[in-house]
Amino acid sequence: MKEITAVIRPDKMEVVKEALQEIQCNGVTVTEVKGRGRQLGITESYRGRDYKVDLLPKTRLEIIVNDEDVDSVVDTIVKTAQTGDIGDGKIFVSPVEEVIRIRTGERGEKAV
Amino acid sequence: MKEITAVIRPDKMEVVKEALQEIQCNGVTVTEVKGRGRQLGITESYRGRDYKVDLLPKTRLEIIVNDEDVDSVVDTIVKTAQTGDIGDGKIFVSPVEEVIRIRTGERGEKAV
Amino acid sequence: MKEITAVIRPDKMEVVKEALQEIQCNGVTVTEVKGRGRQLGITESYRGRDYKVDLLPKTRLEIIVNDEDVDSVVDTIVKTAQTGDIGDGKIFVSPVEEVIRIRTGERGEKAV
Amino acid sequence: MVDAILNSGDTAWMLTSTALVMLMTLPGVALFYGGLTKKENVLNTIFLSFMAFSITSVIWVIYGYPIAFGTDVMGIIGSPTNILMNGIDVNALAPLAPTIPLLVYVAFQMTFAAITVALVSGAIVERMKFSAWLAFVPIWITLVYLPIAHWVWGGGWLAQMGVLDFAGGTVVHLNAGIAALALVLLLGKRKDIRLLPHNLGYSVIGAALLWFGWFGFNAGSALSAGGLAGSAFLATNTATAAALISWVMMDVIKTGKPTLLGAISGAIAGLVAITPAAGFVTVGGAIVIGFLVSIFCYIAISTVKSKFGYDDALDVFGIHGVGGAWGALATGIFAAPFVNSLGTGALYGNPGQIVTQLIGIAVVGVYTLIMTLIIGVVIDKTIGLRVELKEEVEGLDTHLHEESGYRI
Amino acid sequence: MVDAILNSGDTAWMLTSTALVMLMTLPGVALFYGGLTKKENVLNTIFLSFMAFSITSVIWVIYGYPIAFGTDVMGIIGSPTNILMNGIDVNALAPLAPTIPLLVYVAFQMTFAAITVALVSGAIVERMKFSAWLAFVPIWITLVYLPIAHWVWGGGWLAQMGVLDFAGGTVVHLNAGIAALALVLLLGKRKDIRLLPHNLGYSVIGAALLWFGWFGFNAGSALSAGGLAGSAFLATNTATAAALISWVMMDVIKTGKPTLLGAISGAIAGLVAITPAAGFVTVGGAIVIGFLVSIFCYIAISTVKSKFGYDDALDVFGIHGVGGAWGALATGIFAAPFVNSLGTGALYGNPGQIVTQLIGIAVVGVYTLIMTLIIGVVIDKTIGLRVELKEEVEGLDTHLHEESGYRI
Amino acid sequence: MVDAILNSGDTAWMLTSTALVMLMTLPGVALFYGGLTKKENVLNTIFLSFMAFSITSVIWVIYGYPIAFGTDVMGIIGSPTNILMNGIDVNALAPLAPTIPLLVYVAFQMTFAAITVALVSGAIVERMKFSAWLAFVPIWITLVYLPIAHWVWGGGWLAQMGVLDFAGGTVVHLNAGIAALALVLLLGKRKDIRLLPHNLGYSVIGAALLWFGWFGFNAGSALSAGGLAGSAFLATNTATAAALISWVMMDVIKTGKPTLLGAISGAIAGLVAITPAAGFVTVGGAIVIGFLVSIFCYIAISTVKSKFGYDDALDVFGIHGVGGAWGALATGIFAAPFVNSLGTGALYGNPGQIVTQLIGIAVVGVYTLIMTLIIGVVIDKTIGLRVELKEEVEGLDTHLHEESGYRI
Ligand SMILES: Nc1ncnc2c1ncn2[C@@H]1O[C@H](COP(=O)(O)OP(=O)(O)O)[C@@H](O)[C@H]1O
Ligand SMILES: Nc1ncnc2c1ncn2[C@@H]1O[C@H](COP(=O)(O)OP(=O)(O)O)[C@@H](O)[C@H]1O
Ligand SMILES: Nc1ncnc2c1ncn2[C@@H]1O[C@H](COP(=O)(O)OP(=O)(O)O)[C@@H](O)[C@H]1O
Repeated sequence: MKEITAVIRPDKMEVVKEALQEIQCNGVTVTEVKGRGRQLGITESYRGRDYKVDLLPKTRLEIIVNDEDVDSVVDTIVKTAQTGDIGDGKIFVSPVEEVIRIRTGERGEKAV
Repeated sequence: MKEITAVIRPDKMEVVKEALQEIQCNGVTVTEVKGRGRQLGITESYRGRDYKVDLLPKTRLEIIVNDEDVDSVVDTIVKTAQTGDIGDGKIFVSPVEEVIRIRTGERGEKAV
Repeated sequence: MKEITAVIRPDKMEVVKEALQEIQCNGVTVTEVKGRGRQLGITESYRGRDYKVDLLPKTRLEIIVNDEDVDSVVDTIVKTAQTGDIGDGKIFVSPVEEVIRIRTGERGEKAV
Repeated sequence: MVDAILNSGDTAWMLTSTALVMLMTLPGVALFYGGLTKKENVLNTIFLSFMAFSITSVIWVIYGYPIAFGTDVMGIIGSPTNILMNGIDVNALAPLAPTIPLLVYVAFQMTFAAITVALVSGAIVERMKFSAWLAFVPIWITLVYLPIAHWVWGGGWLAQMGVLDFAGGTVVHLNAGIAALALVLLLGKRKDIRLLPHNLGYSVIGAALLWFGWFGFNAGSALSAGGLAGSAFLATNTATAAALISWVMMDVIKTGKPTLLGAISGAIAGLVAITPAAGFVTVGGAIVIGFLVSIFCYIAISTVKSKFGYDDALDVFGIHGVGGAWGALATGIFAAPFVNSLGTGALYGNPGQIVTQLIGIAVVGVYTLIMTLIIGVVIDKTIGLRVELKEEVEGLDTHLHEESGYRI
Repeated sequence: MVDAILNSGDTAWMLTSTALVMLMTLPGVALFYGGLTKKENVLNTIFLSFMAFSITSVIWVIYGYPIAFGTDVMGIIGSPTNILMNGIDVNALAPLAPTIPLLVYVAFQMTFAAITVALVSGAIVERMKFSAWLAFVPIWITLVYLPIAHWVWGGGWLAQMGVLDFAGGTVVHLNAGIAALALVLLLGKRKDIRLLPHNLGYSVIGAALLWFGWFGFNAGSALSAGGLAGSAFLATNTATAAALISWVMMDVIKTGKPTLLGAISGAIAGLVAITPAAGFVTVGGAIVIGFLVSIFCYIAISTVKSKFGYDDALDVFGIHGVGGAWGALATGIFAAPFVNSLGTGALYGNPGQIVTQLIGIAVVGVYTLIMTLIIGVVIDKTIGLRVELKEEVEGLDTHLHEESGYRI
Repeated sequence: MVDAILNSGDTAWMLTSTALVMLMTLPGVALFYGGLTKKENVLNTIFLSFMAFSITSVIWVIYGYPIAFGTDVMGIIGSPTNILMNGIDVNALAPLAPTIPLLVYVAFQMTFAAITVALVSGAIVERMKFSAWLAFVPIWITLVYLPIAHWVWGGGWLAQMGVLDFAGGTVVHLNAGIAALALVLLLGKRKDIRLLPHNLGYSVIGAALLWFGWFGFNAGSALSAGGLAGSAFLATNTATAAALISWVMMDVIKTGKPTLLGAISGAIAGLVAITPAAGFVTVGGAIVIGFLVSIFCYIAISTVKSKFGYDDALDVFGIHGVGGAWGALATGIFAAPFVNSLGTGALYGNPGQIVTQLIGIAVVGVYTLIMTLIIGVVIDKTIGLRVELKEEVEGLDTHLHEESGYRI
């Protein structure tokens, strides 16, 4: 099993979510985060002074999938979250050793 | 060392926290997240229109433990966070290669 | 590739961020979290009653780096985030198997 | 006796005062309470005040006003003429305030009824059924508020006995505090009884608007724009400031730290306590009344409440009940005849006034307690008072109203 | 005829009323709207009201007042004398309100102009260029508001025809509602047209301050502190409460759950509908007007709007347009000559008033619609009405103002 | 000379005005400032205003009023009779406003003292010890505010010299601005001096309530409900609107983007500048005064402040100091004798008034600066002015008050 972590533009959340649903990938945990990558920050100004805000709002998705689903999920996210402009975000895939469904106590692949 | 990530119902947070404390598992990092699993969303209505809110508030716990403690922590969470209804949440276990305590610079198991 | 997760004091965020920038480590995803470690909680009181608030605000940094950069990043964080008092926080390092840059679809080390 | 001639200055002040008292409920009480609850219940809490105000508004013009303030029938009740304000000329003057139009007086008194029942909601938040509240409001106004208002202000038997209540220590605050207590005895404790305000800023806005609006409440109760209104205004502000300071002092003594919630709680306590006394006492009296009320309320909340274990969520009994009773009693002590010839307290040679005041407190307390318990039991048996546990734990906003307070 | 002598009581009430109406826009409308938008647009939404109020304030004292209320020129427009209030003595009394200073009257009327254009902003939020708004406000005030105010209130042809509008059902609400509709037809739909309020607490504060300030709006429109003001005050509150209750009922009927947004929307609808009628109807009439308006608005918003598909973001047309038209019509039905001798409605034997009211509604509706469309098109061709898609999607606050609403 | 007879209209307006000015501090200033600080300090910031208002309220009725407004002693100070309002009859009229009750006048003036010291708090937020503030308020009111109020308004030597200050350009705003400067010089810079408002919505509500309340402040300073109040009202609104617009213009010129914080800052600057002039100038004068003040304040804040490097956190000196001085000077230029016979400015043939005004500005500025520095140093040596670094960095709310602003 793998954990796919995707950091995307907040306004892409809706379409990504729908696209994932279409490929039967329902489970997801979402966090509002701030981030910095290649994208330059924005400026906010208060009473004539500029402040650089270099951490921009992003949405972080955490999706646990079985190994065979990694590629389709990653592709779906890339396809739907891409605008081609800097700031589109990133996806990381990491190993997961065990998954437990709290409601039933089931473990492993069937718990995903 | 392992990272245990548990996504639970927000209102279960208190009891889970206390149960973990009892088994001497004190370190925990908590994030307010939103999530979707098998649980259907809820509906909110504004001026007569219904809007489906399919991401529900959840609480995400991140706990780093030594290998031998994984089972007791997981069991404790399952036991205390379970209601039996859909929406109880999930637990994921992943490998951690190194832990550093910032205050002292200690590394490895004694830093957990 | 590795994922470095650092949980630090919120008021150290600014200096850590700058220090990371200096060593060319720009990519980072930041989450406001609450946590507990060895640090005791604080007390809040309302109408004469005390409530223990044992989860304190922390800032969680998630940084994906190539293997060779792990040490310099960890060292930089430890150096800048340390106060020596309890509550300084922790760093965890975990394996990452794949990284994808959404904008370009690039994968692997060059996507970091 | 004042001549029954329209005075435009008095009318201007009473129109303003009426608007000010309206503001106390919406958004005053609504925000004050809304900020103190959990974020999952903020909308429900606010909603209770909006429904209280609206239902009372409609009832009042239909039959509420004449029952409370119509021609007295044996000291018990007003005669229900003028249903829907029928037969009241636009230019008719108020019998009890002969320099202002009767319709202004009607509106002014309406806002008092509305805030009284809105105050009760603070005790029962986070667990009462919304439908039960919708039933409670009109029944309670009719069976509890209207009679008591008549007895004390409408020329009823307590008024005839000489009970002093300038702006509502017994009619409004003690009344609301006791009703709150009755309801929480029936409702029982919430699963999570902690008081961890989710947004103190709302409570600050609410408290400040209450303070502001209370000038209409108290100085407006002079029913004219003259010296007495000025005196009541200054007494109100002084007592409030003193009470704020003494609550902060209590905080420091007890926990070592002054709290903002303590400060605004003290301000409200001070406003409550000075209410029955505002038009009777000197600023010296106001300072004493204000300074002491916070001490009494603080003890009631931090000691008595935990001892008896009732779950008066936002301390309606602890602040309005205790503060209203103290204010009513203090009026019997500090009323100065040179401030207002209608009231002479113990300090100025009339100890009997204390007894009269205690009778007023006891009558209102007992009547409200019994009647509210009866109303509560009836609603419990029919509609049910309490929401499902799951709804309570996950929050009333999404469950009862399909809304959420914040999307930030 | 009232004697032209300064009456300090009337003046006190009109000073107060003017301040109250100012509060309706800032922060009333600003917050009511600000709470309903997405958090990324909260500042921009609030900003629109601030600019509307400020630009109108300056225009009004330069040339707005005389054009609307100066000596009538052929029923069409006032004569533009007294530029910058020149030649108006501090102690001069208002020709149309001879017991109060003219400058007070000028200030009072200014707040009406300002809120009218501020109301329009609710429809166009989340996508209109800020610069386009800055251009729209002065042009629209000059070409639309000033003439209409003159026709109905300044002694113009509609006034001469006998159109009744106590406090602005046609001049303010219908006018704003139709202008809103015209603008959204030009602007088109937002990419995300959902109404998911980001902070209902703000909207609650805004709605409550609107309610509070509306007492100045309606009871202030009596232009004196007497029986008529009292009657308008009570009618206003009663209709509002009734409308709140009936909107909540509609919610329960349609979705099974009462909502707080429904409650405050109903309150606003009730305030809108009673506005033209406040000084003409009994509380009985007020209850009917209020109760029905929520039903009409609810249907307009939940059915008509989705059928036609225009994106009236915060339902300015649905509430102010529909509610204002209904109120204007209802005035022709319920106006009671014993409340105010200036108006007799169908119910009291004068069915012709309904026709007169319909003419008023039609004239204002058509004139506003056409003029606003023209103004909108001109601005679109020059400045452009709509922001870039990217700015819309990511939010106007950071893109247009380099600010963000929350750092919580 | 006005006859010393109670005028109920004047009294109604002054009661209302007093309530309005109270609202300016609570929650006006409290929220305006609270929204601009970091979320970790929001409660502490609000708390400072609450304590300022409450302490001043109590002091004022004990000895403050007679010292400022009692019988003049050699132009320096009022004679401290009437301690605790003793000997003041409820129906006594105010010597300086003979148509309203003295107690109303006392309450009105109290609110001015309270807001002045509350304004100071904006400069010292996020780092001053709470206990130090509790000591500062009563000492500063006694040693700085009371004498200055006496000199300018209580018949003292500046009044005798002919210094014009209608509603507090020198007494309130310049005074607060200079005191703020003195304190920040002693306190030093915060570790993080950025101005990143955590909740601009609060500041918007605060600013709007300030605007609203300021009608009581300025039009109330006419002390009667007549033409002068109307003129002051309109001048106030006009200058405010003009200043809002010109600050937004400065924003566009400097950064290319209009900001909402700029808009509300401009509004406050406009209100400050028109304060001393409100009852003396035409609306034309008001536009000029308002338009220019934002330019002056903008430059002071964006250039002068960064040059000298003092940490006036929320720009109390930059807005109230600079704006108050400009307003006081502008009064000497624009005062029109046909608006108010008591003041003739340079533009109407009396250039000497400019000199008089400059003397007033200089005297108040120097006296306040020196006295506040002395008071500050004494408090620093005894209680200590500044919190621990750790408390500052982690936030004052949890450290000083064991509370937190949000649980959202
Ligand atoms: N190395 C990294 N580690 C953690 N998060 C990252 C990293 N790089 C990018 N991110 C996250 O992805 C978001 C978008 O990054 P972006 O600016 O698009 O970078 P890039 O163009 O390099 O993909 C960032 O705001 C940040 O949250
Ligand atoms: N595959 C998944 N990946 C990430 N998070 C998940 C996944 N499945 C469930 N979750 C998280 O757990 C929460 C509860 O899920 P739940 O509805 O109980 O699912 P299940 O019944 O399948 O366990 C979700 O809201 C989501 O945050
Ligand atoms: N075992 C753990 N698992 C997850 N998070 C932890 C753990 N230990 C500490 N943390 C996080 O680090 C933060 C700081 O911990 P701290 O009190 O400094 O612990 P220590 O002194 O043990 O390093 C905590 O608030 C928590 O967020």
